Amino acid sequence: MNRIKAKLQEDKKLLSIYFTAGYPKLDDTVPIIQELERAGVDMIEIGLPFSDPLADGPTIQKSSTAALGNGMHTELLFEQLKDIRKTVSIPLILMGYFNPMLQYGVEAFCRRCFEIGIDGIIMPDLPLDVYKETYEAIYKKYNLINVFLITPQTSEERIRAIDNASDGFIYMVSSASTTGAKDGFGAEQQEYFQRIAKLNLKNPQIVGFGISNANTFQAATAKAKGAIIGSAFIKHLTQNGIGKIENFIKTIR
Amino acid sequence: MNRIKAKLQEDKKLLSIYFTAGYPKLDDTVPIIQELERAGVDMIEIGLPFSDPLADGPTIQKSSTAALGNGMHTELLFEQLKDIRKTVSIPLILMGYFNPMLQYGVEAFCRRCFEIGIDGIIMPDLPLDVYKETYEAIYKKYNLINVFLITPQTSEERIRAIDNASDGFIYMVSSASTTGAKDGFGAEQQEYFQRIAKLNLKNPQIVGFGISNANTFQAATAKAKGAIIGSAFIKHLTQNGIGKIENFIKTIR
Amino acid sequence: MSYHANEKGYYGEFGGAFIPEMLYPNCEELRQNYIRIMSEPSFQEEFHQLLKDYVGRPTPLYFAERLSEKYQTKIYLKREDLCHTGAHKVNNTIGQILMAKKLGKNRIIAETGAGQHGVATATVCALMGIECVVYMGEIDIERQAPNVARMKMLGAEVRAAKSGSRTLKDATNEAIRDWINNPVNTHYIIGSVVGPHPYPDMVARFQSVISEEIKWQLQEKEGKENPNYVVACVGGGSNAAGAYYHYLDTPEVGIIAVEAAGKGVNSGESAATSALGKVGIIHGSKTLLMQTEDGQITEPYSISAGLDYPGVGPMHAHLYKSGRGEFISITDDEAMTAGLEMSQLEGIIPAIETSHAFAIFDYKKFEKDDVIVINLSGRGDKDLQTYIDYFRL
Amino acid sequence: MSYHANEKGYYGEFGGAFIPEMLYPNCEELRQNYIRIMSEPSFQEEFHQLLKDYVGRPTPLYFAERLSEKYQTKIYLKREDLCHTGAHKVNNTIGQILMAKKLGKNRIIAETGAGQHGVATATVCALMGIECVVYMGEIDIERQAPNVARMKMLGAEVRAAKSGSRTLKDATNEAIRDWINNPVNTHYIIGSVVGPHPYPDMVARFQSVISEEIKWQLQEKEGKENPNYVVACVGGGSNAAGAYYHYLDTPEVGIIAVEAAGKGVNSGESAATSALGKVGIIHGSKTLLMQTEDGQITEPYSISAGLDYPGVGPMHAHLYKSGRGEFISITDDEAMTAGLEMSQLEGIIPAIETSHAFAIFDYKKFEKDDVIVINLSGRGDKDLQTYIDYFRL
Ligand SMILES: Cc1ncc(COP(=O)(O)O)c(C=O)c1O
Ligand SMILES: Cc1ncc(COP(=O)(O)O)c(C=O)c1O
Repeated sequence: MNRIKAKLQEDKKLLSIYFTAGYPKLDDTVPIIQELERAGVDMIEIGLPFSDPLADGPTIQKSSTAALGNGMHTELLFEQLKDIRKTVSIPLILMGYFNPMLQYGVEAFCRRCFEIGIDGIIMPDLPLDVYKETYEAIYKKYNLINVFLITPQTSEERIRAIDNASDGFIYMVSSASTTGAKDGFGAEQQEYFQRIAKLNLKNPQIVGFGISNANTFQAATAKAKGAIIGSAFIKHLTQNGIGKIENFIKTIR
Repeated sequence: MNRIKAKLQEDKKLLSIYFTAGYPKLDDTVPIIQELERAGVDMIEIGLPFSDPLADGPTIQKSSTAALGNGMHTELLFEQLKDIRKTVSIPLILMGYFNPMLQYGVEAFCRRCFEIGIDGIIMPDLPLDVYKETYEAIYKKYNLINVFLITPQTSEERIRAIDNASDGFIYMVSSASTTGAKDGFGAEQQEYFQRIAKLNLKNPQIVGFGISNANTFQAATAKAKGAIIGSAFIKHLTQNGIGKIENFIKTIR
Repeated sequence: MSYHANEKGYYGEFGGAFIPEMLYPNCEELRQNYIRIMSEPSFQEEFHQLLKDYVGRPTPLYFAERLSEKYQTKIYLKREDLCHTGAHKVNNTIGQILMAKKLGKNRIIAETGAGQHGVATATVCALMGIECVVYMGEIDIERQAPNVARMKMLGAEVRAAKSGSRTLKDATNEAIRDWINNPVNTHYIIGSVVGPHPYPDMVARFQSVISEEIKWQLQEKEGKENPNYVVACVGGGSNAAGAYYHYLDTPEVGIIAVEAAGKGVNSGESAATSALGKVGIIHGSKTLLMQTEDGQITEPYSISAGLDYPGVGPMHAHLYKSGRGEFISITDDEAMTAGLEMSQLEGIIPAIETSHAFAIFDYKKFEKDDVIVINLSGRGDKDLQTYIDYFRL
Repeated sequence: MSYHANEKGYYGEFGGAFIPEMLYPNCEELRQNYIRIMSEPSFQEEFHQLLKDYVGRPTPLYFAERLSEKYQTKIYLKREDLCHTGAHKVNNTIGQILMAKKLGKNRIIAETGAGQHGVATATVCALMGIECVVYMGEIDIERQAPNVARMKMLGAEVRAAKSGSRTLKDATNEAIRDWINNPVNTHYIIGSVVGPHPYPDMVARFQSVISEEIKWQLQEKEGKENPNYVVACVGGGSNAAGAYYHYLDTPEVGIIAVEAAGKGVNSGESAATSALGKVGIIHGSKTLLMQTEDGQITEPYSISAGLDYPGVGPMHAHLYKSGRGEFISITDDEAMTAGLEMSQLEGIIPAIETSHAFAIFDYKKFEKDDVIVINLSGRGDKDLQTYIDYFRL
């Protein structure tokens, strides 16, 4: 069974961490993953940096620019990760933008993921209909879960379509905003969390955007299965390097 | 008889000098006139400075600006000149632009000229038809000769009209140019001098513009009755002040 | 009684040709020919073809909804800012370059204040492949740098006038001197309804296309040819002359002329000719002008280079003296504020000259269904730096 | 076969909407409504009224006599430079602001490169009294200072994009981020035929007024609707899309697209997308774009801020791939020289973007009686400093 699906069956709120591959230093990718597993996180999103990350806020954008400046690129990331399964067993998800995947070749990209032991992919700018028409078969062939996003503005009809197309979890954007843009959740978000919970979707939801500490983690996971921390973790890395990852995780849970 | 008419009957080529009243120093007006008479010139044009002397070249323009800056104005000039006939007997002509005369009042202006003993007026921008219709009677009343200009572009028809309206001499502009703009006379001007001479006008002509030394004075007066020096004299004043006027005149004739 | 020029170029007591004899042949050649040439069908055809295809005429008559709402009256803007080169000036230069060609001239000179007329002249000279020299006051060269750049791009030579106040008046003196020195091959394209006859009348006729269009455009929009008021700023007065032209002898159309009060009419730094001027002669024309008691022409001041002129055209002197026109003076501050308001209410940044015309609403009240046409004589691109500095944007 | 967008926003293999889910509701709302709204009579009426009275349409189709003589062919210029604000961009912003109002939006964002689109957006926002934020690359803010000043005068807020190459691509990223953060009240007015469906098609439809006019204007002048060639510069491709629109499916009309080669196509400093680009995704659209092997988007270079974009609209990608369009790359130097030539031959200073289109005559020969329409997409006022520095005028 796909590691993500297995993890989702555990009876706990999941903590997922996003980081940008090749940041702060080019070779930090593998140590960060290892540290995160050791610190007890449940899932990791490895960001493949992109020159024009238009769904990301300034923190992640800067880390992407820095990672590219360090020399990160698709093939190199696959190289770095090729032995990752020798040391790490938690679910790994590749997150990025569609253009680098397209240039690599979607099938080749998926095959490499499979070979490495990647469990899922998040491509925010690969739309549902194109995925279904053209790429679903390939993802399935390589046992890769495709994770879709929903936002407070996503209609119920579309949420159901996304739920149908999903086979793992749904990435629930906490508020309509680029990552890291908001601080804390208001009444609007609470209403949104409840509204989604009531839909009884077949896929569990993991909340992302705006989770930065224990408070927001708890609020986000009151109804949802888990939450993803991105910008806050990147900021931690920027300030502390890879040495004190465990400290950061402990402040969350 | 008007002093200009008398002078024109003398059997010689006339040398007339233009200078700007109130330049180089405000009180230089009368001494310059006296010096010029002493040096043997035949006629003097006293320039009433104007803010916008559009028919003049840079030298005279600068002297006008300086004179105005020194404090020269119409009433003051009349004040300076009020006793001039006690010491000077050669013909005096007032030269200026029409607007200051208009503001003073044309009749009042002419009356003052008459009282002082001015013999003629040159207002380049008072056109023939306006003069005839409105101002001729006043000029006549105060025994003032009005001097008109002609240029190489003036048609024969118009030259004859100007000749008719004149009662003294015609100011013959050597070339179509603002004062001081050209240096020496070419074939074109010679042809023009001859053409005018052949017209047998009733008024003698005195050539102005571009006369700066003995050579040009002789060339200009080969056919004409006399010539006027303006810019060259102003330049002399600028360089030497009023001390060496006689030296300058000696270089001409 | 007519408010147009008579045959000798007089508007009432104003106008005429007070020029030195050196200019007589040139002016006379023009005077004898301008009406005949302008009425030749081939001239008319070429003129109107160029106005249409090159200048972009007819310019719109635009109903300014938000401005109208604010001032509770019906305000139309005549969009001369949309003319090629950005102001009404080109209507005249197109006309005059065709005139110059008919007269066989192969060199053009012009004066310019704001630079709009200089650009419009350089433009038509490029179009016709004719040599062009533009005189511009040294101060104006500094404050209207973009237009200096444009003239150079268009291949014209820009010569600095360094005498007097080093603004428009002095540039005009220099241009006249050039013409005196080059009487045969050169045509002087004067940029406003100033100068000796026949310039004021000729320029007014070329600009009259503005009111010609307003008439049929207003007919289309309001079902009548006549507005209650036509409003224009007056530097020399050419955009105003064009906007008033076909309404001059229609007394039911009110004529409002807006002058530059600079730092205040009585501040000593102003260009409000009607308020401060007396009858006199400037640049060959008898008109109202700002001068000392002694008849020396005063150095004017306005934040807007195009209104910074100590005289007005003789048509406007006559409109003022006869009472046919209502004259309003607007200060720098009032004009700048009106320009910003206009930008933010209608999305049109006016030339600072034009901004003066938008500042009349504190001085003149209109009825709710009065129809006001304001001549939007030019766009403000050339004035951006001045606006920016003024408002510290 | 048609060269227009199909229902899903594809031109051949290009187009679509590759957007993050956060943008889906906005784009979907637009997609579902744009054609319906645009065809409402009230929309059509207001749109065309504003194009006429506010923008100054129809813009002339001007026969460039001296240019035609020089290149021994018949050259017409479509005068988008005479549009209010100085370029074709306003055709689109007028359309989109009306669209935004119909969709009930009360805040507008836009990206801008040369600043023309920013100015055009700030303008229509002022006209409608709607809040406006314009994103502009930090570098472009420097090199297009006059347009920054104009936006401020018009009351818009200009926000500097400080990431990446700090030019148009990055300003677009910032605008998209803003839209993601403000999904309900904000409409994003994209300035070219780029971005996710329905933008390329919607913008092309708004700009199609250009070729609509060319057709009847050419009929008037040449007795036929179809020129032999339509020529336009391509940044994102909106002025080109407008100029080609009604000729896309008329194979006898040749389509020539001119791109910026910067310092040379192979110099590494270029924006010649067709020559250097590969299929990829940029700003939500599948198209040709300049990118590394790895799929990172390359930082483009052109002396002209409006062509300094690493992609082209999907329509143009399809025109290139299908061979329907002929693509020519022009260097900085060639464009600047052509701009100066144009200024001095015709008295029209073109935007540097447009100057690229005037530089094709070394690369493409025409017959003596070919009729060529070049889209004069904008005026060069914004580029004066660049021209002056380049030519040391
Ligand atoms: C836009 C604009 N309006 C008005 C004027 C003033 O000139 P006039 O009074 O001749 O229209 C100028 C002069 O340059 C100008 O550029
Ligand atoms: C005058 C002008 N032409 C062309 C362009 C390029 O844009 P597009 O290719 O969308 O017409 C711009 C962009 O700012 C522009 O200002």
